[in-house]
Amino acid sequence: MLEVYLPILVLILCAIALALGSTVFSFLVGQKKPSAIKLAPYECGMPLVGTARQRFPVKFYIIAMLFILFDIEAVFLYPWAVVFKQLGWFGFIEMGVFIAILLVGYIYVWKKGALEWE
Amino acid sequence: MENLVQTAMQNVNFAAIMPSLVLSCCAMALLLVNVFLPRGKSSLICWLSLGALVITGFFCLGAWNDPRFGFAGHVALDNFATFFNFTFLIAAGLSILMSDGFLKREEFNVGEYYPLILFTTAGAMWMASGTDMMTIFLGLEVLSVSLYILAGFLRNRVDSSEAGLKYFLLGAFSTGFLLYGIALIYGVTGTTNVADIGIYLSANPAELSNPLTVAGMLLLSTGFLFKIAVAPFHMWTPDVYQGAPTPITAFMSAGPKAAAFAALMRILTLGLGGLQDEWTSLLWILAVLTMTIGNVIAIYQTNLKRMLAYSSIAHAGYALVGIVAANEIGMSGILFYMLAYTFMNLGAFAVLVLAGKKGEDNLTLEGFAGFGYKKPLLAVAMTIFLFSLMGVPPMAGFVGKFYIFSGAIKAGYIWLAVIAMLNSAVSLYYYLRVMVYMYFKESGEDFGWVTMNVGAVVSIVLAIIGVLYLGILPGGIMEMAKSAIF
Amino acid sequence: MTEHLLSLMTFFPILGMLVVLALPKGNGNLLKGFTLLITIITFFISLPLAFDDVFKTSGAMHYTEFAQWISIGDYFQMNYNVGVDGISLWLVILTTFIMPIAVLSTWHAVDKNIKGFMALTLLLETAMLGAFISLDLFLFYVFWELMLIPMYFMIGIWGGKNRIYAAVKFFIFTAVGSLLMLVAIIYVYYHAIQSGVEVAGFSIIDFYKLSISPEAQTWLFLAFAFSFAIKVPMFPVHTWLPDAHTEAPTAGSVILAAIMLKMGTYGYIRFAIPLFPEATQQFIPFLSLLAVIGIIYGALVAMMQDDVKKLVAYSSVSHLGFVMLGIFAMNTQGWSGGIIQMINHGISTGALFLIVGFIYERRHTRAINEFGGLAKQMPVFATIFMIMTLSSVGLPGTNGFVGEFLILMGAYESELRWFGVFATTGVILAAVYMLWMFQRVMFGELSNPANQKLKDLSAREVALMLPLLLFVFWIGVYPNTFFDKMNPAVDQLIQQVKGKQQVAMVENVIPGHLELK
Amino acid sequence: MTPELLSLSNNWPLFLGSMIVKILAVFVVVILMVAYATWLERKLIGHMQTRLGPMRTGWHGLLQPIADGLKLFFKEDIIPSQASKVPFILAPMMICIPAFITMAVVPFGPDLVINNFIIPQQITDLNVGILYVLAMAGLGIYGIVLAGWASNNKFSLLGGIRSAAQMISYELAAALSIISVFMLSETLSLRKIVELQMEPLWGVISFLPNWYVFSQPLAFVLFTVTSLAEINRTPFDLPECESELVSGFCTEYSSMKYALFFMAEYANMIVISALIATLFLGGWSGPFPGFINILIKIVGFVMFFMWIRATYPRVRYDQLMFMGWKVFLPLALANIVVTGLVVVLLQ
Amino acid sequence: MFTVTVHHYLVVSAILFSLGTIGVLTRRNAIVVFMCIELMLNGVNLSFIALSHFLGNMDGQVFVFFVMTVAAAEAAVGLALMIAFFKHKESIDVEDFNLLKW
Repeated sequence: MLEVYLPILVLILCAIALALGSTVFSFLVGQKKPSAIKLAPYECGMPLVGTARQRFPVKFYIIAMLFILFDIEAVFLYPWAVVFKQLGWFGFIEMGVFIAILLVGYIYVWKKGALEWE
Repeated sequence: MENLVQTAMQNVNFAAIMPSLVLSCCAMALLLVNVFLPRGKSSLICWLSLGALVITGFFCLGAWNDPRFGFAGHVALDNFATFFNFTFLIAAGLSILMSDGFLKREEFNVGEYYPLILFTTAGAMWMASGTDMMTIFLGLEVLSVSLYILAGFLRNRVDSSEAGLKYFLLGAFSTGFLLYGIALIYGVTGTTNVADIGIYLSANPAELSNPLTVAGMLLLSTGFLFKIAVAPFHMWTPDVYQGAPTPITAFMSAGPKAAAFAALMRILTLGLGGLQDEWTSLLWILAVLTMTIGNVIAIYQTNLKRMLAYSSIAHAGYALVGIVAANEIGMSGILFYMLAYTFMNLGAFAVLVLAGKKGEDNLTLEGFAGFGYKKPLLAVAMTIFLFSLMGVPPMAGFVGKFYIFSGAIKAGYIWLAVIAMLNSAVSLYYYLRVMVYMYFKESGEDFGWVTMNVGAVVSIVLAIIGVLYLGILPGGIMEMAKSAIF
Repeated sequence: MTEHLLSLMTFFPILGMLVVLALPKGNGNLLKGFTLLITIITFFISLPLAFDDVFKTSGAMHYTEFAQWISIGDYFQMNYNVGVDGISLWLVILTTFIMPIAVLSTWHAVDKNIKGFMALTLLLETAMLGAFISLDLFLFYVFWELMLIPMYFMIGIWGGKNRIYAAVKFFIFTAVGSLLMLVAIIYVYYHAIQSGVEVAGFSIIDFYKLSISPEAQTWLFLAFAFSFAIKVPMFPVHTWLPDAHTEAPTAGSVILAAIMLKMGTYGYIRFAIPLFPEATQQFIPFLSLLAVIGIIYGALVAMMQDDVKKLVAYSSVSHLGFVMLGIFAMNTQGWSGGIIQMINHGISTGALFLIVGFIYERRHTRAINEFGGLAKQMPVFATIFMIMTLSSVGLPGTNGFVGEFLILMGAYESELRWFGVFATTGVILAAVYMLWMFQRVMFGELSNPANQKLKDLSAREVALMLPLLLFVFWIGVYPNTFFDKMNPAVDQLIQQVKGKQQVAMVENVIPGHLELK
Repeated sequence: MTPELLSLSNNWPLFLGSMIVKILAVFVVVILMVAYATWLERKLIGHMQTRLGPMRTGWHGLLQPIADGLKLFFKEDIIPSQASKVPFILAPMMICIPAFITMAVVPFGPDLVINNFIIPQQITDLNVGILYVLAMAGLGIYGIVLAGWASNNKFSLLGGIRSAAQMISYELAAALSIISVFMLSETLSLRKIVELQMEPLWGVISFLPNWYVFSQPLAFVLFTVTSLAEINRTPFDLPECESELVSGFCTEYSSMKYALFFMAEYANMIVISALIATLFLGGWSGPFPGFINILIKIVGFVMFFMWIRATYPRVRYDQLMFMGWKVFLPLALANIVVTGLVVVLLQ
Repeated sequence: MFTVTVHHYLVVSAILFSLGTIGVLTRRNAIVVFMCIELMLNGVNLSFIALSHFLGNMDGQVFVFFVMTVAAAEAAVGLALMIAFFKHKESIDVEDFNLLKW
């Protein structure tokens, strides 16, 4: 049962080996002449203005929330899609209701302007 | 697969979920109406949501004495559920009535507020009518999530935000326990259907001694006891009640509490009846603990909202006595008590709503001094509600206590009843103190800011009618409560 | 008419209350007058009871009314079940008789928030009448608790400077007792249901038939006795009384002393003793001891008081001690004496509180040393005060004598002989403190200039005292008017109690009670 | 005797052996394709813009990728002083690894039969294959956000967050758009989906394969475009747009770490191409033997993507979000409903 | 050869649940607390799925679906509340829940 995941495990190990290996190797062979200017964050050569650790627009947060919610709904659609043909009308109507409810939320979000990016 | 569809289709019975279905549809519709309305027109939503409650009420009425079952034993709209549904509807209705003026005063008249209350009510209905752990769990979550938002609704006020966050963290925490309990019981019995759990456990009594079953029962109860605010899971109650918007506090103290009671009663009696000895002895202790803590700490409160919060903890303790009695009288007593409590507590909070100022809707006792002379009518109303909370005849509270405690006494829990009585004696002190401030103390303060708005006044009047009716002629409702026991 | 007499009498005041609430709040005299009218009408409604001779012949309940109130299948059933017999008869009359006087006394005493006061008074009257006539324990409990609410506000709003403390103390003391009683009531009911006795709701007439196991009786009796003892008040739990009495407005103290205290003693006669005879027997020595302690302690403390009102208050503790002693004598003399003494106390102490009220209205002080030699200034007042003092002391020819004499007789005949002996000293002490107080207030130099220009009693005040005087002498001279109607009921109850006690003696095995968890 | 599916239980040495072989093959092929995709892109766009692109290293610059690789290896590995070290180093790997392991569920050829054991030409055949793909796609986002945050640079932070927002928005649309495919295939296993596409179209038209691009054209378009956005390719490459954000979340990166980002981007491009081919164009099925078919399809799509890059300007961020949420999402939902309706009606 | 039984899953889920509980009770940052709660929920999910597979009926897995959905909804609401709180207090340390005390 679980053995089908064994190859993936191995593959992951390979990928890690590749990523890690190349990083470490470049770190070893690459030259090192650090200087304060070189290590400063790059702002198009201008002197630094403030810090980057600051609050970013709440917009992104809202997008993230919407993603979580809608993605969860998508999760419901997958198993349904697989058995859809057997369910027939019944399944279709059930999912119709589901999507309708989803639409209520969608319209609400839309009208609230959560999807606007001035 | 085909026959699966067949059974599924046979099991669909929309009559069984009609009330909550109608309510949630109305709520969604209102949500949309709200976004299409121009800003500040939210009062319309308020009245519309009241209409939605009325419509739902009619559907509930149709279900009385006409039990419907459906969805493969996931839902049972029996009298038990219907009785509780009415309790929720009343709670929601009263709090919505007092909300309009409140939100206007707080200058935070946002329309989502009302649909959220409707969603909460729908969730409560699912809890009351759910006969499968899934339905009950979903109901609980619909209720909780909406309440988290409502508790923190006044987001421009720090106490409200803090209350919301606190309620959320602890609520989610307790949900974890609830789920783990369900999982364990599911593991033992192989089903999440309450009735089937009961059948399985009675079929193989060996499982009753299985530690997993007992652990599951404990964790499961924890989840609900948290919502009921039973000590030692009551820590959130005072803070959240104080911080939340007053109408929401009022609703919280009645609706969700009743819902949790409904679910707990169903699960314990139908599902885990085999473990009765265990849970009665557990709840015996918790009931005593709860009412004692609630009453004793309430004595030291100077903030009225907070005092009522602790008093609601104590009342949860009284109601638990009914479950401990585990007989018909006790159980139906809880139904009656919850209804009575809804009236008296929401009434009291409605008075607080009117008496509050913008931004500081939680009064202190001193702030209440002389209220009886400046606002006699409100004060009289408050007095009635307080006497009812004390359990003085001829008010609803007295009959409710009598009902529940007689159940306990009939089951032989004399000492529990005595302790409960002594507790209500303790409670006399802090209720009386409110009246002391209202009537026996003078103050220069003329409560000029108190403006009678229609909604709140109506809710107060309704509450008074309810309290007196349930107190003087409780026969009819008691009959209903009796016939509502499964 | 007559079959609904009791209901009419009981609920007439509350109807009046609704009207009062409708009246304009400004017009004080209108409010007072109307309330007075209501109470007087109530009194006249209750009069037919007094003149009905049926009480002479049978000790059963009369004027009974029965209506189903709450009935929840096999859960429980409460009925509106009322009636009077010779015992409650006179207490009812006393109530309806005292109320108008109390209202009359408020004419100058109460000046703020008159409307509220009047409404509460009427509510209170309904509650007290209801408690006296109800034969259904649940109904009784409802009225019993309902009494607290108006009295709480009376003390708290119109009381003296220490009123808040007094009011809360009064309420909590009484409520604590009654809550325990409620548990006992419910227990008795379910015991009745399970022992298969046919009961009409919480009807005590049916509960009399019950047979309850001794150990259960012990607890139940304690619950009842405790609750009533607080109300009486008996010795250890009397502390609320002086506060309440001293702080309450005159009318409040009058009602409290004259009627509400009788609830306790009445409760013993009607409920505690007949329901649990065996337990009573086992507690008589203890309770009689408390009664005697109450008598002497009350007297001694009264002697120490320098506040007239406090003195009267403590005298009630002493007097009620007598009543309790009479009741625990468990014989006809004791009981009749006890009941008549309740009425006496109602009249004389009520009157004394009124008198205190009079001088307080004039001088706004109650300190004994403030007065002296008032007799010269206000002779009428002096006369009435004298008579009331003597009646309270129990001088032969006044009502007090009859009651105390019968009580002591009953005590001597019962096994409480020695308690009787000690109680007798209480009579002497009573004479001492009352007369001493009277002498200090009335005789001697009219030294205090403030007393120089005191007015004598007005016509209203005299009119208010006359009926009381009438009864003082009526009971003192020809008490049979009362005994004739009282005795049948008393005899019947006593017989029943004794009978049950005998039964309990012979067959000491009794059907089991509810098992405790 | 009928051949049975090779599994760990019935012949573990062969299973393990074949597994190692398949993994190494796929891995090497992908790395090579990544390397030469860079070369291909430069040549292709070069010629589209009438330039030649790299010509010096080897014939037509065929050795250019290797030269680039070596150069990047020997570049100085700068870790900015303000950066939070560990996340800064982890981020590129976290982007790179998912990109490579997604290939695991893509079938690249017909089953082989070796002494009565069926060996599918696919690293592993999950019954929830597509969910695995989506999960891996989701993991990549963490790396980007982490990179943007760790390098402690305003541009990087903004770039990281932007790309995260963009990717989740389009991941949603992509996930919804392919559901209609599974409504037809009734399975989530990519292997079965390919087999289903080898039948005649709709069971009747014999000269055409039953590729889902025919029955689900809308889904095909939606998925192609959304996945284009999901892998941050032009015209949706705002996160690393040089002009506004000085190449966004990888501003502060240098040497091999920088290279890892690009490997990830190209690997993603290849994976997406492979997925589109598998879901809509019959996967490995086709006229040629073995894995030639799918290779052709993949390369075709890769070149298509490059063509788009050469042709289209970059969209504005608000347009981007608008398309994601207000165009693709509703279209996908509508597509599901319509598909469902049609399927039910045809039954 | 080593085979995984339902008990292993249950033990793991119990460990996850306990870790979550401990985290909730010990950590101070509201977001970390919430993540611990999510950990608890996932522990429960694990045991649900294991039991469902072991008992051979789907109820458990269906339940997990609902739990995930609910968890998502809670996450959305909870984080919103945290932001609202942060606006006032510039911190989401549970030590700063100090306004409402008795």
